[in-house]
Amino acid sequence: MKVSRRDLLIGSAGVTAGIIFTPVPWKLLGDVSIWTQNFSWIPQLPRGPVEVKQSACTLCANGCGVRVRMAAGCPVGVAGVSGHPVSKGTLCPLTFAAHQLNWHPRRLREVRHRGRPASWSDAQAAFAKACGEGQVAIFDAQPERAASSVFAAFIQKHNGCYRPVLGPESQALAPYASWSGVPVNALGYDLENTRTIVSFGAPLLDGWGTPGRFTRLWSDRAAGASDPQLRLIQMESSFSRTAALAWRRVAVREGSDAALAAGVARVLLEEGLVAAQAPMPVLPLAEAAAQTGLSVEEIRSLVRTMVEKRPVLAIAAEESPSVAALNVLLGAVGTPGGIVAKKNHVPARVPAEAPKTSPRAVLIDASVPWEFDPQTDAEIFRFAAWDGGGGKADWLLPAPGFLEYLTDVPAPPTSGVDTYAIAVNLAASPPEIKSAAQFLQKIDSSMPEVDQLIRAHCEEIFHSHQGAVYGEQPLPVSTIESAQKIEEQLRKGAVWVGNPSRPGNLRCVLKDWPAERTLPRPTNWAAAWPVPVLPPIATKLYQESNLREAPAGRQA
Amino acid sequence: MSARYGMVIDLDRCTGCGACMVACAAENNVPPAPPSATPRTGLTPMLVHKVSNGLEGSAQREVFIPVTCMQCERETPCVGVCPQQAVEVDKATGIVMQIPQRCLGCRYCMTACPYHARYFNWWDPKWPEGMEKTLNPGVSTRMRGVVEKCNLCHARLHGAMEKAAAAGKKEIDPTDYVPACVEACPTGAIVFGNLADRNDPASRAADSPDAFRLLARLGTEPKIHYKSRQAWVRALAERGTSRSSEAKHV
Amino acid sequence: MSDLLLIDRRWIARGAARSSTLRFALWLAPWIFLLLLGIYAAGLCLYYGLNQTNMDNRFAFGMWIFLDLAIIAMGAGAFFTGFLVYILKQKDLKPVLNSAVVVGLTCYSGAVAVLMVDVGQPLRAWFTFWYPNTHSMLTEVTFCISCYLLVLILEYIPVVLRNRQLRKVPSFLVFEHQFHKLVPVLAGVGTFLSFFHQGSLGGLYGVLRGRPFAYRAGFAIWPSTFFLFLLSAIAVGPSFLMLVTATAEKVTGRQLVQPGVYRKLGFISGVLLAVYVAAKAVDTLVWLNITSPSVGFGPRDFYSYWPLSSTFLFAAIVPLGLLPAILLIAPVTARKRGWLLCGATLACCGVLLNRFVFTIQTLALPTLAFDEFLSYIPSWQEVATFGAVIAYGVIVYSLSYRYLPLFEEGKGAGQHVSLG
Amino acid sequence: MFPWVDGFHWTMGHIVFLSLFFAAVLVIGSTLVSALLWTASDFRSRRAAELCWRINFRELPEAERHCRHEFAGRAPSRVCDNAFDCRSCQNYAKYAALPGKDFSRNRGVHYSVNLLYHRGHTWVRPRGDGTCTIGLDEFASRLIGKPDTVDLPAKNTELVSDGVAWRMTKNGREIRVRAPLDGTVLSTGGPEHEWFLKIRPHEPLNLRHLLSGAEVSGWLAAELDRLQLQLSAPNSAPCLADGGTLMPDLMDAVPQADWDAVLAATFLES
Repeated sequence: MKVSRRDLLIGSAGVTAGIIFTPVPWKLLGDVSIWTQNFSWIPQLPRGPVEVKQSACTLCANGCGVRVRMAAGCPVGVAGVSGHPVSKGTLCPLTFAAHQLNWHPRRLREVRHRGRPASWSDAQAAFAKACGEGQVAIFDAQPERAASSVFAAFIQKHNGCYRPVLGPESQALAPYASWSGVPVNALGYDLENTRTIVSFGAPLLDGWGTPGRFTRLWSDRAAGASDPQLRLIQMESSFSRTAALAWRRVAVREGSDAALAAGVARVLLEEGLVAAQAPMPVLPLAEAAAQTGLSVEEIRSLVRTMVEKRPVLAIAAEESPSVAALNVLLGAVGTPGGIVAKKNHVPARVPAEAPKTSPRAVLIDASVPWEFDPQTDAEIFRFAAWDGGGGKADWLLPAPGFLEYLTDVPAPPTSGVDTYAIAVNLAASPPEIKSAAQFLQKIDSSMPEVDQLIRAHCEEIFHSHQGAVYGEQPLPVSTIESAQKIEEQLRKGAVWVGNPSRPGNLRCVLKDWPAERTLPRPTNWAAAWPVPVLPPIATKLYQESNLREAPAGRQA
Repeated sequence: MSARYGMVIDLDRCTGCGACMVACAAENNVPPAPPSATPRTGLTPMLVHKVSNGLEGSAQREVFIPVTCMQCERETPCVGVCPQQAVEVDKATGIVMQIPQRCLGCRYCMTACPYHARYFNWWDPKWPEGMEKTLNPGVSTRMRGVVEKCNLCHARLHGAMEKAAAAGKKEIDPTDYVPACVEACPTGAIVFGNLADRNDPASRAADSPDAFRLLARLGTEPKIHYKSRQAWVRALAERGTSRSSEAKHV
Repeated sequence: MSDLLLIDRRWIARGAARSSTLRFALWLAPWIFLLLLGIYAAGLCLYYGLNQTNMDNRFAFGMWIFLDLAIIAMGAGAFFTGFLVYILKQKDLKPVLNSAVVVGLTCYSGAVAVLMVDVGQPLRAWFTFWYPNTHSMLTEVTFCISCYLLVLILEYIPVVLRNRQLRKVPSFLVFEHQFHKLVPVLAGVGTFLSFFHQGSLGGLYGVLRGRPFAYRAGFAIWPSTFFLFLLSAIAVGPSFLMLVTATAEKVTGRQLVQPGVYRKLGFISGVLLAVYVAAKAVDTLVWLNITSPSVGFGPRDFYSYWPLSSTFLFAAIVPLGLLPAILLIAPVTARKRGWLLCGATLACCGVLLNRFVFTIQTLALPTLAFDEFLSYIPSWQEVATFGAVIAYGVIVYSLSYRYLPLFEEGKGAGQHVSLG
Repeated sequence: MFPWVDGFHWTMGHIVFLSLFFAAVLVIGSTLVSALLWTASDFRSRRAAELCWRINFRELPEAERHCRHEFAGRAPSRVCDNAFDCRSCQNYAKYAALPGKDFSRNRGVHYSVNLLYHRGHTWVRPRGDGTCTIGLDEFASRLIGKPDTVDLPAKNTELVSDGVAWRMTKNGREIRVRAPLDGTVLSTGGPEHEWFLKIRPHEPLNLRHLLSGAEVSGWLAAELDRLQLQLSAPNSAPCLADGGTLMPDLMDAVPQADWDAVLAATFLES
């Protein structure tokens, strides 16, 4: 038969009609649409073997245990280590996205000299020259680390001084250090055994100390109870999260902590509510009341509630001798549930004396918060993983980021017991990245290596026969056969925890009631976050919700 | 198996730190906000509301209420309205599932949800250069113009089921399936579990006298329960009851 | 230039008096500008996404949906007039039939165009047909509206083919003639489809169990809003038709239909409006006293927020419901064109307000105890996009009026006897 | 939507809903299709041209649809209802029997008694040999004068009565001249000849529908009145105000007149 054009037309029309009723064109259309949905940017998910590693967070000094999910050798998720002896399985909100930080747009990836790109050799040359010419000061916010020992070794060899930068929690412990002679790093709070906590504006439930240690304690012993086992009395002018959730909240005037402490002390002494001896504050009660904005009667009743359940522990937000004195008066120093010395023997490894002359050069470790200002006109060598902006360092040196370098994690400032952990470099750091310790080794090759120091510390632990290593299950050190075993365990994310401190190994003698100098209080919720940038998805907390106000000086 | 996954959130324990929100976003590859985003256009499958009791001075109290998809069991408001079956209740788990690849972006389901727990992708999903390496390989990113919501970290459920299958077991090990927000909560305020199982801690907590559900009177049987020992917080369950104590959103 | 005028002239029906080409161009110019602006705005929304609008997670529906519902209700005049003429054989309404078809077509096509911008994934619009969830009112709406749009286009074809030049093509003329015999069938289908989607647009809100302000009890699978929206749509359709025709008469300065047609449309509109108002009042009482209290919501949850207070409810029922009904029915007022049109305007405003309340107020009201009452201002992109729809409507109607036989004018009688 | 699509359930909802939807689509589709089929069959059975003429006739202004008998004075004012096709008109005989009057007032438009005139201003001259010649009458030719172009049908084209016989243009205006009767084109003339087309009419030859004798003068008079009315529209010069003769080539003489209307009325375009 011959096929006419008409037949062809009809045929093709039929075929088209038929095709419409098969999924083919629709599937095509669907794929096209799915492609066009994000034509501008198609996120590529990482491919590769997924494994879970344990380590410790090194972003701040609180040494929380982190469980890191790795895909293709890159961290893709961070979570707490349940049952971790230090952090009790919890993390601060921002750490859950900390793995994003290494890719933050503000990440430093090259050496900069006064804003212009430079090389490591230039920086080393400049620093070596400075060492030759005068004294160098090294600032370190996480003392007691192996790196700190490297710094110490360096300044002992070349003339210089080591300046620990204390966070607010450590500053609050400074008075006890000066009265007892026990260094700040050896002090801590025995929160677990206290019954009443009187907080002078300390953000106990919002980023104070190791997050989770107190919040866990509070949620188990206090949350929502009308008469909790653990009483939290918050003295604060602003209505902070802690104030909102505390058992009792006392609204006092801004910066009147010292007066309140003095007033409380007076009442305690006058009404003979305390056994311990301490000098009477000079400040009269009425005056204290006037300064705090409370009535005398309110202070009296407050004091009575304070001492209802003992032990009582007063916690200051930052350095406050009068609050410290109040603790002495309350007998909360060197006793269970009070201020304790977590280390029985304290190696005075790092002399922290003031510099004799103004330094020629200043080296600031990456652990030091970006806001820190050394107040010097010396040549500044600043190590940092992220550029917080507005820094006036001469040399900006790219440091390793989150989980990118090997370091050890000593006991957190507020911890009541001595602990030791190791954070290994899980993620590969970009090229052109050096830590301050590596930098100093490049300048003086006789400096000890970090891993040697870590091994040495493990040896110490092994020979001390004290405490236990908390891995899958706790192992007493005495049962572990070798220091290597300990190091292996720690490198896998286990934590060594020393013995609980012996009561009485901390004694404070107080001749007269201390004078107070009030410092500006950190108001910003992200102040506890030492990294100058936030993970991008932190916007959920303040920009995409009304949960928190935007953090000043930090950007996502 | 026919589980009914749900949560009991102890509001007394919640410190409003926001760890759940960040952990949720990280787990589910929720993109960060562009500069012009606001709390009203944000993507927060888990959202913590800050609510004050409206009183002054030392009587002032605040409570933090984490709100996520309530996984409504009966007459799920968002399921019936979707014109193209992009929302469905998983028979086996009771989880309300959203299929972003099928979603038209008509946002009818968002108007249907009384909890405002559904979120629209107003922007293209964008991460800073190179950061896609940190995305969770188990969860595909959503595209612009579709609705998304909490699916109780369904990827984790899949993981647990694969693990169980590999071990030749029918039931998953409850410890293998814990949503990111539950895992992240520093105070353990969120108890997650199978509400159909009477012995499950979650379903026991849901039976406590302090437990309540938001807008339960709508009759949608939400599977996210709350509990508090404070009467004024329990009063926040319904509009009618909350009026007495002038609680307000701050 | 003169040739241009000549060509334009040649397309205008013989003997039809139309304004000069220049005046017509001047009349179109601003509308075309508005149209182009809107197309640009819509382009922004399609390219950059809906972040160009001021909608947000609470106001997931905004001005677009509100006005879409409104103009679809207004467009009900098309199906309803067709229904009256072909099914109920109200021949005296024939003169406005073509005009009604054009109005309906522009309203529906415009609404659909805006919807395509409104959805986040326009390319997936067909998913609704491919994976239909038959329990969703929106599915019903989508199916019926798309079908009915097809019907309107088909109904518009004969009108177009009667253009003076097109009709010279014999096949067009014959097709138009043959096709016209079947238009009553289309009118029937259109009535069926419109009945469902106009109702389902109300059902859209009535089924929102999670929004006690909108949720309504009902019959079978349909909440009461299904019937109320349908009623209000067919009530306001003729009114809107009256307004459009009157506006056309004002703009062209010619009488296009006999006053009797106005009277009739007005009467139909008024009666239906009266029925609607009565039903609405009953529904409101039932809802306020039974439906919403049963889920723990009371009037003060709905009407204690300025400006969407109870005055809105009152306005929707009395001055914008009862009053126009009276104006349109009462012989005293219905005899006066002015009052008639005033009534029609009020009726349209009433439906506008009703759609506003159901779309915007429903979303603005808090549901959770710790919610706030939110407000929302549309962005210029939203306004411009919708402005384009209005401009599009005006342009299409003007062109149709100029070149197509929308009304019986300057022609011999009996012309419509078989060609309607 | 379809059972093979993921997500389809055999539920009552699906079945009822979709069957209703498909029913509607089917109805809509079939109306369109059947209209197309009917149209096609009209063309196949050659009824299209006549149909066009009848539709067109219905839309003519009433003034242009007056019955021939009116012009002949046999009937009072009467409007034709049979598309000017007296061959199939029942009333024709009745009126034709009546006595008529002659209104002929020579207004300078000549017509010949041995020509048969079509209402579209063409004339037919039957010749002995069974063929006919077709030409444009004087009224039309004076109106148009010399056309710019003339587009005549090819040889052997089938003309359909009242269909388009040939096309002309003048001053950019298209003129479609209607065929006075059915037939086959034998040869073509043009403006320069005295006839345009020579055709062989279809058998049996029936010319009853064409005007002759007194009717013509009445009809032409009416046409002239109509023309005068149209030309004295505000925008045209009073060229016939004197009621005088129709000047040749009026289109060039009075370009500003509404020629669309004039030509349409003259050649029975609605």
